Amino acid sequence: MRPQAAAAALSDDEVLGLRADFPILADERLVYLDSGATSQKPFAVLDAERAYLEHENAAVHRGAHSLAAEATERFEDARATVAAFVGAEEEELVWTENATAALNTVAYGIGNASAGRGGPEADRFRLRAGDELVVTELEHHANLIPWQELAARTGATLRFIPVDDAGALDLAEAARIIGPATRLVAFSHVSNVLGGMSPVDDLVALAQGVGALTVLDACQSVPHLPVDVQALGVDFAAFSGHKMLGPTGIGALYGRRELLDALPPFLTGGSMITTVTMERAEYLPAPQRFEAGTQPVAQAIGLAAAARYLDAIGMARIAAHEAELGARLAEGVAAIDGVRLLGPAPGEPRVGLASFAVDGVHAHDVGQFLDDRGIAVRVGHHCAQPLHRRLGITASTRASTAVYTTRQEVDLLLDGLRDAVTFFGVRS
Amino acid sequence: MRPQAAAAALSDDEVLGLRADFPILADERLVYLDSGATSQKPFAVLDAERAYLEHENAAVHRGAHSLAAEATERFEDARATVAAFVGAEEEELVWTENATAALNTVAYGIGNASAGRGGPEADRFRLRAGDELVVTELEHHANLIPWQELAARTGATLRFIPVDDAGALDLAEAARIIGPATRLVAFSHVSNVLGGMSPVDDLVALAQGVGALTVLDACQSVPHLPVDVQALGVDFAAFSGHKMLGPTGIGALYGRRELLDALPPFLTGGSMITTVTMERAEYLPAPQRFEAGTQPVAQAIGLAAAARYLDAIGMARIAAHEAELGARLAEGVAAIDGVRLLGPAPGEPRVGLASFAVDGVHAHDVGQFLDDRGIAVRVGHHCAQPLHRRLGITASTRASTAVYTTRQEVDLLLDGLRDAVTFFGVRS
Amino acid sequence: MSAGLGGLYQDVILDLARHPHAKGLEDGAASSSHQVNPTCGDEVTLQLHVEGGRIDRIRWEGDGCAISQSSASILADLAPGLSGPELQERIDAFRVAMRSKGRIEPDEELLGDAVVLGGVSRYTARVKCAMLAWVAAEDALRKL
Amino acid sequence: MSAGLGGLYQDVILDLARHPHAKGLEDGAASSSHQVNPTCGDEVTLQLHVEGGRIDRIRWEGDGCAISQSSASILADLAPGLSGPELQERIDAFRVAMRSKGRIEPDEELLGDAVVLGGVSRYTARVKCAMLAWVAAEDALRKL
Ligand SMILES: Cc1ncc(COP(=O)(O)O)c(C=O)c1O
Ligand SMILES: Cc1ncc(COP(=O)(O)O)c(C=O)c1O
Repeated sequence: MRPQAAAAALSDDEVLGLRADFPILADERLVYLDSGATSQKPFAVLDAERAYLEHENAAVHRGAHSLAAEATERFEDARATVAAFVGAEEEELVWTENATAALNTVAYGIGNASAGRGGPEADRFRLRAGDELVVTELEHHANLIPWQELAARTGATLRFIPVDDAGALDLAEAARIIGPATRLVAFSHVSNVLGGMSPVDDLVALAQGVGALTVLDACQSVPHLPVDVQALGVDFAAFSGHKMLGPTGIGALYGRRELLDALPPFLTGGSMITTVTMERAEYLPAPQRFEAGTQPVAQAIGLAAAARYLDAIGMARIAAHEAELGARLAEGVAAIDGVRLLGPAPGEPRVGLASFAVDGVHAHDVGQFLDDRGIAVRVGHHCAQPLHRRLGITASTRASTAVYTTRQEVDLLLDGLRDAVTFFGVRS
Repeated sequence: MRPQAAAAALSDDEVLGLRADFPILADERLVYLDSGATSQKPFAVLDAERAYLEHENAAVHRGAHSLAAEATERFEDARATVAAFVGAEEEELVWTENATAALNTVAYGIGNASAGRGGPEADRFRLRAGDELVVTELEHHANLIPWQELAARTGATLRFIPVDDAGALDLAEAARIIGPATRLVAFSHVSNVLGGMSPVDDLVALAQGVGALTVLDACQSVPHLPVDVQALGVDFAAFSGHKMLGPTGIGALYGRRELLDALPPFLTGGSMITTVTMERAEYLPAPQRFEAGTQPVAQAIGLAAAARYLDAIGMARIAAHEAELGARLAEGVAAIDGVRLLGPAPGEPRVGLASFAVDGVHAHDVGQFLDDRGIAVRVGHHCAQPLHRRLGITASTRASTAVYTTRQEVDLLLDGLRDAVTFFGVRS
Repeated sequence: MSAGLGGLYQDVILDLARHPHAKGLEDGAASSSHQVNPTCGDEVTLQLHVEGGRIDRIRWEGDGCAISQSSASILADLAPGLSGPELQERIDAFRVAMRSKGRIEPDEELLGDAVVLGGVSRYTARVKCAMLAWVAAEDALRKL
Repeated sequence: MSAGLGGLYQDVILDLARHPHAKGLEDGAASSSHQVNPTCGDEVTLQLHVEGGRIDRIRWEGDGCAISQSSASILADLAPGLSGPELQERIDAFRVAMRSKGRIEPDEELLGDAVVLGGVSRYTARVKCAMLAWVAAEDALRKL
């Protein structure tokens, strides 16, 4: 996130007003603090999908009939809306099943180039023995394993930028690791465990300095911060619909246009080709070249509704609201005896997400105790085993917010956490 | 489809009753004959998805809180339901984005094995130079291009079983082509252009005779016929949700258990691993090993509702209904002067699908004329360019049915087609 | 036949589809382009023949619907005598009209007979058909 | 604390989580198994020590929640003196109870202290925790 004019956080009344848009939140016993895993959906999203299915459902990019033409238009409008939401051009946004599939699309595209596919344009992507891929030690498995597998298939080497005890990336190490052999640097915008922001500008500068591609895992930033992928200067970025008030079953890959048009296709099949013989196929330019088969059409329309819903509130204000909640969470957690806050210290920038470890009490037990009070948090390694190992733990408990989260919910979590410490700790 | 006790087709009243379940069909101006591309959805499906999102939405397989536990249970119930619908075990059914992704999963799994991934269990999948993959000339691009690309990456050779002028597979040629070098035979259960059934038993016998894997594209059979993948004896099968009254954004891969557990993973990321270090990952058994990242949960629940809806009517009765409509279509089309029916001749078995070419009139124009009357058909190559080329045309017009299609709709199509011939033909 | 369909398939279009102009490739083209409509597989190969710095004639080959066939013929009728930039201007104007969803009629001054294709712009799925030859001409111009 | 939570975290469980039995591996095991709970990354390594054809003792190492830790301790208390088939019978019975969603209480005759884990079966997400050591024991038995 770039510095920007400070936006006003949401008032309590505003948040209560918004909550009425989310049917699941009408259950007052539910204190949902697991939005980092998946968010709840407003009526605007549910209704957009349903209206499409009740009135316009048809195959897109495939039919001459008017229903199909309308469906295609709605589908492409959705693309334009979501692309604009992250500062991309329409042609730069590829629909995928989820963010994981988006990251795999880049990894397999490069793998296919390395296996000789894609003609001369794909040369820039070809990996050779001795080439290096760089990730960070705090990555979600989705931005780690695809690169491990790519390295294993191509003979490239995977290296990683370590984190310090607070989980911050070691930029001095990054500068040593990113060098002439580096072909790609993949990193998260916001850590899904720590809630801190990566130094995107520094990493992009280091990568560009050696001509390496950059891949941003924007899963935890796009739902919570204003994100402009072009301004960030990354080459690729991935995010998921279900974490940003949209449907499951859809995610997106952003790619700079010239790169997307040069990257070999990944999934192949219908609707991504020009001419097919029994021997070979020729492929459409991006984004279609990456969209094989019937796309998640209703989901794209739902996701566009989510983007419009967030836009109407304003991402800067949402970010301010969640920063406030994040600060409250971090301070509250850090103040409890016997509880270790992971990531940025209280007072340092973080999104509305905090993970913590309770001395001598397993995260599963903490989570269960909170669940008994209707407080939904996530426990485990949050798909970041190496980071947990680095921090000396196997699992943590994570509370994460969204636009609809209230201060009161954060306070309930903190109360619950204090009581959990007592409950599991008294007999020791 | 195996021979089975004849089931009664649906009466007109029954079909009219069913139509009330489909909100989009309330628009009486819509004669929807494009179900082969994508089907319409009943309230049962829309409501199941919505109820989940309004009351139970949470991350599955990831949370300890009760909402997540409920969501996980609903998600796995959906798997059991859909697996049973096609005669598979739960562990044999992998969710994918669509059928195209399901077919790519097998192709890339084999590709990864060939690139040395997957350990000794994956040996059986490794392709070497000289190995052959076999498809048919009538395949949808989704069951052709992934194998072209796999062959190109591994050095294997792609061969195909030709069709005759009526589009029937040449089994004598098949027996010549499928030989000791054959490692895999991929073919459609029902052609999406011709509407005829493939000789599954013969092809499976030929493949098994040489120890080759079989991959069935069941996209056009699962929605319309009783399908039992275990009884068919194929190794893998793919189908899509959106063609069987279910949501977009979901499809499924069936694989025999021992094969699925041995095939290397394809998409990698969260929720499909046991232990991950910065250097390497270990993978869960199937189906999870193929389900990286957040799954299309609401869509799985919607698809299960679709399977239950179809089951309640009975697939045998649906098949009988659609066979009747298919026969009516084929006879009607073949009887019009200047129109060429593709595929099986009238009287021969076909599902409720017929494609045709009008002499001297392009399919786009035929489709447009019909659309003007509210009749939605599909025009083009239907993602089967090689088959169209083989039949000497670039495009055709296709009418296709579903459980909710009426005889009267077929008659409206036939009337429209006769008038289109006159409209475009009079001035010649 | 409804008004809508008549608006799309004007007689000129049906006639041209049946009796195309300038169809068949010839030797000596200054530039050419092959374009495919991925939805239906329709293809067109279009040649620019140049004399004294201007388009002498367009020749084309292809197979397609009444809209794409008549559109190629109309373009071939329009092009002779134009300079490259003049032809590009017409292509741009035609594209604007086609993408306007019925809001902008093709300018008869500039586009001549192409006005009969005005109705196409209300049928978004058919815009690619009408544009196919024009996109080929644009691509061939670029290669000149 | 609600009744639900108390049903899950009986005092025995909390005590055993804090003061586990049979923890720490020893040389001379006849068989062992390492198991991971993929949701949380919890791991257990469990050894079977055998004497005269019967289980002499179980030893285990691992890190996990109160449910998985106490479950390992309870299993270790239960096993000594059992034959392989007898231990397998107990594992099967425990699995049936755990998967019963609260419908089947563990049989005290057969499973001893494991009855205190009966409440877990109503928490589907926690069944894996309770089963972890038992799955390891089953795997180790298979390898004997
Ligand atoms: C025979 C056949 N195979 C594969 C597909 C691809 O299915 P999907 O687009 O849902 O991936 C289709 C439908 O388009 C089909 O009809
Ligand atoms: C940082 C990060 N990256 C990647 C992912 C994967 O997203 P998805 O599961 O939607 O593919 C997640 C969410 O689980 C995440 O938080």
